Amino acid sequence: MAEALEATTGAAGVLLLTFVLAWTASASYAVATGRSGGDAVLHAPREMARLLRQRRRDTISADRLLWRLAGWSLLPVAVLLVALVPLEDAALLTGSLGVVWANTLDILVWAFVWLVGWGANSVVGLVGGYRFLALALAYELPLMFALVAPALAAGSLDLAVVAGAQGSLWYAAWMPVAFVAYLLGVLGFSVLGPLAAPAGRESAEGVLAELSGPDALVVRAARYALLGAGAAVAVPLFLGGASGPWLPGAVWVLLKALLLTAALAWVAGRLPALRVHRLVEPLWTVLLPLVVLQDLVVGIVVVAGR
Amino acid sequence: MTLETVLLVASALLAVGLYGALSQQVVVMVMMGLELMIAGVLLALGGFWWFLSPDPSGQVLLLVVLAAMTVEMATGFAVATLLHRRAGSDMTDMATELHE
Amino acid sequence: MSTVSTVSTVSTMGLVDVAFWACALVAVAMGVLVFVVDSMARATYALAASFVATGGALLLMQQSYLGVVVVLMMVMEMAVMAVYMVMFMGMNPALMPMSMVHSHRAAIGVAVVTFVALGSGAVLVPWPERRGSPSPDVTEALGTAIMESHMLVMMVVGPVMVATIVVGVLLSSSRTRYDRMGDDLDQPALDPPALERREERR
Amino acid sequence: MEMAPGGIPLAEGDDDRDGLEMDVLVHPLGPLLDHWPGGLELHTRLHGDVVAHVEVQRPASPTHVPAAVAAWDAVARVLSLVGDDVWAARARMVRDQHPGPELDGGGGRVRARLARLARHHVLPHSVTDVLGRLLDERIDASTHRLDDAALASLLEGHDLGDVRLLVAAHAPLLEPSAAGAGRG
Repeated sequence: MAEALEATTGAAGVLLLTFVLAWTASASYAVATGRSGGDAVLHAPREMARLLRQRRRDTISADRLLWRLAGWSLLPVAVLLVALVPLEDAALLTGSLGVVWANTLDILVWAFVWLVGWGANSVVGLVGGYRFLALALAYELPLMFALVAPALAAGSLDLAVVAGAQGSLWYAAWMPVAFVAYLLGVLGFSVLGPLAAPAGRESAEGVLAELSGPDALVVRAARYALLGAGAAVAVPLFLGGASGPWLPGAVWVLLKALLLTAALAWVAGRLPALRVHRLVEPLWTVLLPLVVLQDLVVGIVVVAGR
Repeated sequence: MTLETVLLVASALLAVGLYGALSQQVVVMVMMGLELMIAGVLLALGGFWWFLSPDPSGQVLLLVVLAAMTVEMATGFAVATLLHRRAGSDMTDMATELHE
Repeated sequence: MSTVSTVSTVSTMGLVDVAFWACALVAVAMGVLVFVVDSMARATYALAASFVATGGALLLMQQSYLGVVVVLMMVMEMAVMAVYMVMFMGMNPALMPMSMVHSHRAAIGVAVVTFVALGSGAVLVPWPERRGSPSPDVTEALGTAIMESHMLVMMVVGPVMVATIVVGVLLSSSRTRYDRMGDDLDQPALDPPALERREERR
Repeated sequence: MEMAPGGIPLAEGDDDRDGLEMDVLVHPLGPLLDHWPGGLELHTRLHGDVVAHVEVQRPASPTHVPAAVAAWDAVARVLSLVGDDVWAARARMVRDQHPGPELDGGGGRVRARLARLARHHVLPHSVTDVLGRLLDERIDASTHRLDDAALASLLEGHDLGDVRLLVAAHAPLLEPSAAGAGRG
């Protein structure tokens, strides 16, 4: 009975945290795109009120089942990602394979974003879907190899162990390439900032183009939630997890997650969206080899340190 | 969950995949049939491993099956693209005609 | 998710059974749906769901790493597969339902015979008792096996994968880097190759 | 067999660079679209996301906007399209001050930003090129008009996103002149 209660409060906490992270990301993004502070904070609730009242608009011969299913599945992916993050020493979803699960969840985003584009049976949606997959192939491999680095250094795929293995020197400090590649991947699977081409304004918002009402709300919210969730997972991976002076560990995790979310969203909001073919080549030919090199360096350090 | 039930499910997957691989005309659908068959094989091997001899070597075999699956898919897609460019066709029947 | 795999198998046998049958049902039902639904997008994603359920069944047999990797790889692959479906299917079956099968009955016959043969084999063969027990950390044991006793396997798989990438690109691409950057590879790359500019260069 | 379920023709194949089926799509752009010259309509045939064929339809009545204002408006639209909202707002501010060819500080900074975006290939070279000429008034928007054929040949072969950027950048040259107003 006590177990069930604990699980329920844990789940409620994860939901709340996802919500707060998404709101932080959206507000910070809005500030970066030139809104004033108060306006930016109120932007999310205002959009929520507007979209909830909006009438649902359908396209001709849309694959409604897959379209809706995919749109509404993005937010749960973000929630599950947040649930993987160990707050003190254990996460809501513990397990020895946290890193691999995080990777699997971000792969699920592939399927859902493509379906959001495809399902609407509209040209811009389809073009957005194509763009997303081309971009996803390019950002995913650096992201995967970036995930290898902290796991290799800690000798474990368990996020709690990875967080605990970082002493005073956080992995972000001595694995900068992996950290950057990871954050770029986060922007990729939240389709924001420089990697926003699949939902780019120049293609009438691509995969988002035909969404309306509550469907549009959940997908738009999910983009910010995914950014926040990705940043939260970076805390145990690269930012020392619960380590920090004075405050309790859980507070440090939350604080780091919120700060990283705000910073990442701000940078993303400041940068223009890059055209896909401008991104794909450097991601494959520059970033991927660099990240593999980073893994090699980490491997050598681990072997030498034994 | 016993070895028998796992194998039963695995053979069901294999049979469905076999039906698809034999009956479909479009190359990509044939490959989906093959994929289902490999999923059946994977499940059966997993069952054997867990219920007969759970030592690491069995897992290595599963990993190899998984790798074979990716090789099959990648090469299959490449051949399908090549066929399509050469003949403008994606049907297995037409590929045979090309051969004749 | 991964908590399931750490549940002790003795105390909650019932729960694992239920989970297994749920996975099995989803895996087979979605597998059948692949060849039933009209829409190619639905077919690919039914296959993805079937694979996720297969991965779930593997998780229940404590093969957490392989289970997760099956889910990861297959969802990725199906997302890409959907694009191939769009590229290759002559018309859009999502909007214009039609049947694209040949020797339908024979295929069903072969499938049923296979299922009966394999299924009866699975039930009737007197399987031996289990030898040994799984190591406490299956993932670590697998990693050690790959990197120590079975290193040769990985050393073969690696080059095969690289060869696959090269073969795949060579077979499927019609444009080469000479098309993009001129005969001496010294011109700015044309991406996307504007139609007329390409013709001019030829 | 009627190949247009729901009134939308099915995608088909064409003799294009990738030779693939089902990627030829018919897609109208305009007449009312965000960051788009009002009334301009393009009927496009796409190969995947590459615009292969364009038919142009223009608004009948010209609007009379000073050349410099039109040029700065084009800059703001292009920046908005690539999601560079802060600088788009700055470009609109410059536009609202009714600028001349001699620039104050704000205009200079936006131009520096444009140059930086061009250097990093965020914007296609041709877009920044034409924007630069418009701002310098090296092209006279009243005489250098793009007719339908010129606009179509400018756009064909480009990616859908680049087409939006090109149209936004060339918008000041697309205004129907008084003489051509009757053509439709």
